[in-house]
Amino acid sequence: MLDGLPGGLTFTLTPDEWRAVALSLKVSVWATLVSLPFGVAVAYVLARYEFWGKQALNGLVHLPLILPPVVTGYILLMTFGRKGFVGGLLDQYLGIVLAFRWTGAALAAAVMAFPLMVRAIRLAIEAVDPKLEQAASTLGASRAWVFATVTLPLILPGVIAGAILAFAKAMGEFGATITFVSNIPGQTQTLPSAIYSFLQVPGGDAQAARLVLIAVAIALLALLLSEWIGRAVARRIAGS
Amino acid sequence: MLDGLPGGLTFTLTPDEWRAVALSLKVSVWATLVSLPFGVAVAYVLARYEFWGKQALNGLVHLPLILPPVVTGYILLMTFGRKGFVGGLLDQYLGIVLAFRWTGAALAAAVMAFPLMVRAIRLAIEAVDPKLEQAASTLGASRAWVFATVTLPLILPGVIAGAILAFAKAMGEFGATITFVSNIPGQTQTLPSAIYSFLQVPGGDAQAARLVLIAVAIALLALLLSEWIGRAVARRIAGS
Amino acid sequence: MSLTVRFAHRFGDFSLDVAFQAPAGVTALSGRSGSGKTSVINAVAGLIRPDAGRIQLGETVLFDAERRISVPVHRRRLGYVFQEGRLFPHLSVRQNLNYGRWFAPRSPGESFDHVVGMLGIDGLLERRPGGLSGGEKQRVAIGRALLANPRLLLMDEPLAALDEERKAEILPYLERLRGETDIPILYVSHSMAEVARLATTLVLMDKGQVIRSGPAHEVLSDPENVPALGIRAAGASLQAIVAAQAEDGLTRLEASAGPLFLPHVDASLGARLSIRILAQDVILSRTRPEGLSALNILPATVMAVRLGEGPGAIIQLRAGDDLLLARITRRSALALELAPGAACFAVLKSVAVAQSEVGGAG
Amino acid sequence: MSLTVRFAHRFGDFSLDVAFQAPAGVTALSGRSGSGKTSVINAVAGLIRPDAGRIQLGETVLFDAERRISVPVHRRRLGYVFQEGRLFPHLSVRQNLNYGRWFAPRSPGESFDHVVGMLGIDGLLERRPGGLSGGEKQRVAIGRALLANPRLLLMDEPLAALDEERKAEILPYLERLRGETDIPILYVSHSMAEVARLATTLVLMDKGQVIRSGPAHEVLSDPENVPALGIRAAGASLQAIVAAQAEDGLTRLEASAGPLFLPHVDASLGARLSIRILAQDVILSRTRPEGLSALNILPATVMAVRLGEGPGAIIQLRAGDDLLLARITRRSALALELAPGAACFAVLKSVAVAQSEVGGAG
Amino acid sequence: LAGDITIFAAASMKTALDEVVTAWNAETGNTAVVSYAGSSALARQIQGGAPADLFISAAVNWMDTLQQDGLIKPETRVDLLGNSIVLVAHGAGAAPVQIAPGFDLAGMLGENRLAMALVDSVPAGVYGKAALTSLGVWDAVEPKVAQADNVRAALALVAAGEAPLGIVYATDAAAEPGVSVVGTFPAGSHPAIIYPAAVMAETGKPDAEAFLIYLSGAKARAAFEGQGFQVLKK
Ligand SMILES: Nc1ncnc2c1ncn2[C@@H]1O[C@H](COP(=O)(O)OP(=O)(O)OP(=O)(O)O)[C@@H](O)[C@H]1O
Ligand SMILES: Nc1ncnc2c1ncn2[C@@H]1O[C@H](COP(=O)(O)OP(=O)(O)OP(=O)(O)O)[C@@H](O)[C@H]1O
Ligand SMILES: [Mg+2]
Ligand SMILES: [Mg+2]
Repeated sequence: MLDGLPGGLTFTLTPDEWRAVALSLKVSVWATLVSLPFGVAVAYVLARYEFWGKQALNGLVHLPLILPPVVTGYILLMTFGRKGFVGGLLDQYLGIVLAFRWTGAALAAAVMAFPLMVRAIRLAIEAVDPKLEQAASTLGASRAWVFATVTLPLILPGVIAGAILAFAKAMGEFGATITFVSNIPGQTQTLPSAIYSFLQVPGGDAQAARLVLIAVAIALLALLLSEWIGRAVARRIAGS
Repeated sequence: MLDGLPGGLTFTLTPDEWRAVALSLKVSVWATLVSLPFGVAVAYVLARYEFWGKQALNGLVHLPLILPPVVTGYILLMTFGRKGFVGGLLDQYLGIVLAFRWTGAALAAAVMAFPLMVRAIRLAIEAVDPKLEQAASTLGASRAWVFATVTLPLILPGVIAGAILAFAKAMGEFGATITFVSNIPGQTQTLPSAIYSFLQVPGGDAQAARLVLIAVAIALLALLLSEWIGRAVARRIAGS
Repeated sequence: MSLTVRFAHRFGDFSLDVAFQAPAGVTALSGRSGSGKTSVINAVAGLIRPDAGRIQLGETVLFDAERRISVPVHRRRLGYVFQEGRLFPHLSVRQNLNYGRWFAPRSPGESFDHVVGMLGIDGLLERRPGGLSGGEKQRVAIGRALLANPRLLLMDEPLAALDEERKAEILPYLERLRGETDIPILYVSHSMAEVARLATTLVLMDKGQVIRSGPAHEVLSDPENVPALGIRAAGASLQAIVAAQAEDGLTRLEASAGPLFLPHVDASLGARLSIRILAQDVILSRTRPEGLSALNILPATVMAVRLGEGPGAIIQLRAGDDLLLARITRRSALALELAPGAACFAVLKSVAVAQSEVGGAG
Repeated sequence: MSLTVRFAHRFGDFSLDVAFQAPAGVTALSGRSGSGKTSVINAVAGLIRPDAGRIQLGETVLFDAERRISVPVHRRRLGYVFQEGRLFPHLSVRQNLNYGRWFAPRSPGESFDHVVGMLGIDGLLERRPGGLSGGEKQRVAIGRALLANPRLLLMDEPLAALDEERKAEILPYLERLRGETDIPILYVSHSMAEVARLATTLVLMDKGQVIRSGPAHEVLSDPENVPALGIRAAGASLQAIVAAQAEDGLTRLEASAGPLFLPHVDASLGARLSIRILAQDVILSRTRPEGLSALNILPATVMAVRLGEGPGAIIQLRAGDDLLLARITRRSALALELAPGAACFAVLKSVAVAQSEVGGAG
Repeated sequence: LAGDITIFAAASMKTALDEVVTAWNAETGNTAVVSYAGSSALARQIQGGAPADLFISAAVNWMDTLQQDGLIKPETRVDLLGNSIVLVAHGAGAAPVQIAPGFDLAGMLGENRLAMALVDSVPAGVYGKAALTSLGVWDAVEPKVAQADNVRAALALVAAGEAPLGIVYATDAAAEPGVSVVGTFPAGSHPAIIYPAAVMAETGKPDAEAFLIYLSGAKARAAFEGQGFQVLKK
């Protein structure tokens, strides 16, 4: 916490703001980590298989990118809300409630970030030489093992890139989140919601700017980390 | 135009809506095409060079992803608006006005889509075997020629993926656009802004849904096209 | 175990139509560049699915187009040394070598240390393939295939990138493998020296077809095949038994036609060896020559004389129970009046029979 | 034009420290796998920037660590045949072949059709490299380098993946290139037959060092180098003049020690040739042998006897003005009482001197 | 064209204002176009030099800000419309609720949420919070409030049944079949809900003022009242 910067900006956060920062981190990390396996799976299927309905799946994955976030938010609300079809089932059989919970915010962030993640990973998979995978299978590795021991390690830089894109997107996600899970301080109020709030009133700019800086700092840190990991992985592969 | 669908939905668009569709297309196509060379250049620099300030550039590129779109919109407004620093210069010396013009909408869309484009292209560049580039240089190709004759053709699938991501994002971009260039029908009202307008009033949902379908159809068409081109390019590279 | 291959396949303009039998031991595939050798191996490995035909290993049908059987690649238990290495770039050399072992049934198999030592890659184990030299990569690829404990070994020009010394270290290992196991080895090579030394069976390919196939010593010693094999590769094999190891480093063997002295052969007394004698290393004389540095002089009878198009001639001889080939000039053939039935002496230098052409009786 | 190479460089554990001179003609780099041959070529190409040293082609300094000069790779005007092909996957074979021409100054250079025909890749021109066989790729890579109209040709095991017949087609082309142009050719090869045939200069490497270098015929005929070259590669060169082309396909040459009969040599009468005779192809006799199929019997004098560790011995002979090497068993050396000064006869088969070892006098 | 004017208007006015604009265009042959967005965004754009001729805000504070900045012609500023906030419940035909000081809103919610617009920044939310505070129930309700980024989103939460109750503008509630109005907040419980309008200082369009006058005319009044707005007398 940096108090009293020259410009009169103060970095002392209110408890609500702290909660928003913590929540945004939690939501983004979970959104990224939980969607990662699905992202890898979908990217793999899109990169390596031809099947009926492939383009439909591809379109579906990209939908959140194309739709205005509010619309995505509404669709999530209609589907995963407690009265929604899937949401109802989840609630009834698994006791999982997403609406108005941070879990719902994570879902919204994950859905919005999914196309970015899938694209990055898919590109990485398409760049893997199938000849290496063939070599692994001649050595006895089944398809799953080939994936785990050859494909996955080779696409790691792409997976990291995808994850970091998703994380950044999740940190910035606002429209779908607030539409789906609303803005409940401490529960679903993420940084972007807080920033949006400040921007709605005259004179809130300075406070908004403060939160923006925090968001940017977090995301840049993550970005740096990912660059660093990516470089280390690439160096390992290139062979000292 | 499909009139009178069963659900009572009608696909006859009002002139304003037509204009929104046309404008969205124009904005997205321009945003994609004009930013593409920059995207390729930035991706190349990030993928292949180490320099002081590289991580700053990387962060800057990702910023629009991290920030709530509204914030990006305000930053654009303050920078490229007629009263903004860059906007003022552009107006004064080049006679280019971006604020509240479709060109501004294109700028906003391009800025928002830029991180996606750069990531995709960068991943593709990182997957190119530098040994092939070396081989080209031993044959007399300067760095620029190596890029044009070896690197670029090899990353084409990635460039296409990046462009299509950017186009889809541009088609769906809303927050930054409406904030930067407002929502003036026929001038800056894109499809997502029109959808937003309908969603803000009682009973506008059906009309909004109609526009959403149009937006989705356009973006999916572009997506299909890109898949198809990407496949053709990949097949050419694989050899007969 | 024996491998039966019969299939047809097309890519683009190229059509492949082959049938051959590869018994236990080394089956060499040879033929010009582009003749389809790699494609045959790929079909056996399951990396190409032929349009028609059947591939069977022992009792196991690996592929049958009619019955729509195709055993997945990873269940075929292969050791495949690819023409282009294909090492895993993200794994260390050690991990590359061990890769196949993760999946192979635990069984004695080859000893890691032994294979690594033989290939001279001890110093590279912790490196990644990226920085290895061409030959180092190739050696790691060989090791990886050998260590996978395979039921079928596919080797596509495994020694092409290696220096003679290294080859001389690896070849005896492959011979031992051939002798000790019953796994069929498909071995692509352009080097007739390698082929002659290793191959039990030889399959000659051209333009996607098998043009000759059969036991290596028959194919190699048939004067009719000289054009297909290339004149420098023609030769025949003598069967001989190790009789004594002399103090001066020579080994005396007994062939049916008489004694042979060779540079030290690492085999126990009484061992039966097959010794390949290249046609161009044989000098003929109608009388027993005296005072030559060549130690081996075998009485022989001319069986056939085949005059080539050039200045050379191939003479097939019988020496004891064995057949020999000699390549001499047509002028000498005429001067010495070599005709079927003529008695003569075959002179061979001890040192011309290099280590690489003495093999256990295949 | 001459290439001067002197530099030191380290990667990881491996350190390279070489100095040699490559005059116009072919400079063969030979040595065990991992000895640093590719690294040397890469440094000359500019793909590795050595830690120290200087590389100069004719008057042009390509690299000078002290003066901080390093000509960019693309200005070095190279034709580099990489050990691993490196064809451009997105371009057709024709486009690959023409790639270097886009950048080379317009000059007569090599004819496209001629190179393509010699390499036998006419049928592949519209294909993409993806589907080519190993040898086909290698041939396209050779063509691409030759057609770039280079001032310096770097060839890293260019023929390793090719069959003997194909090699026999490409080698004369390289010989012609060596004869007709003054561009230095750095040629990595494990095949002593290739080296002996092509090399004007020979550089032997081991563990990153140059262990021998000099004119090829000197290095090859020095008995001291036999261990380094490998016993099967040792040999020496005779200088001879084409004297007659006989009707039976033999060519008569006159060496200083007497006439030599070889299978048809494609050279005009009076041409001066260098003929490489492998040590293991020479048989010695104290008396002139009669009635042998071997046509070439040269009187010679023993200059030196070098007993190896094994059962062999290397005898250096003077035959006329030329030096010869013979590799025989130690037992024969003792039996024939070969000692310096002893007179003897060297017997060589005409056919043992294969086409590939007759070259224009380098 | 001199007759073409650009109106920046709060998004919630779209239905009614579109009607008025259509009528105006037909009557005058001029073209008026409306850019709808949130009041804050529009105000900031005007600060950034937007080519607006007329601004109709849903919040008084933003108009005040513009006035301080000298961006509007103060003499043209009018309080154009009024609105009220209501309590809505999910589904049609819900039982009315007596909204009075201390009414048991928290009890009615139980474990569920009360949907509102952002209570500190979006006007409808600010008014709602003020009303609940003056009625003395805010402290009990506050932990149960789900704040949406605008009234429409809050309404959607109630319509979808995700929140049983919500506080929205009367104008929005009237047109949504998925909810029923169960009570109206007394006008005194919150600051007056006013939509101020003004002509921009920098406009060169006389038609802007004409249009502003037209907005108070009979046709406009009918359109606004049709949507449930109160048209305020000058
Ligand atoms: N980046 C590197 N890091 C560590 N060692 C390296 C690196 N590059 C090359 N080496 C080592 O340098 C040595 C020489 O390699 P080089 O490729 O020059 O050998 P070479 O003589 O061409 O061998 P080959 O005949 O097998 O191709 C090898 O042992 C190799 O492992
Ligand atoms: N996908 C393909 N499309 C068209 N032709 C192909 C394809 N794959 C292989 N071929 C052709 O089939 C022929 C046989 O190829 P293969 O790799 O089996 O040859 P090879 O005998 O192994 O040659 P080399 O000794 O050069 O490695 C070649 O002419 C090659 O060009
Ligand atoms: Mg092959
Ligand atoms: Mg090498």
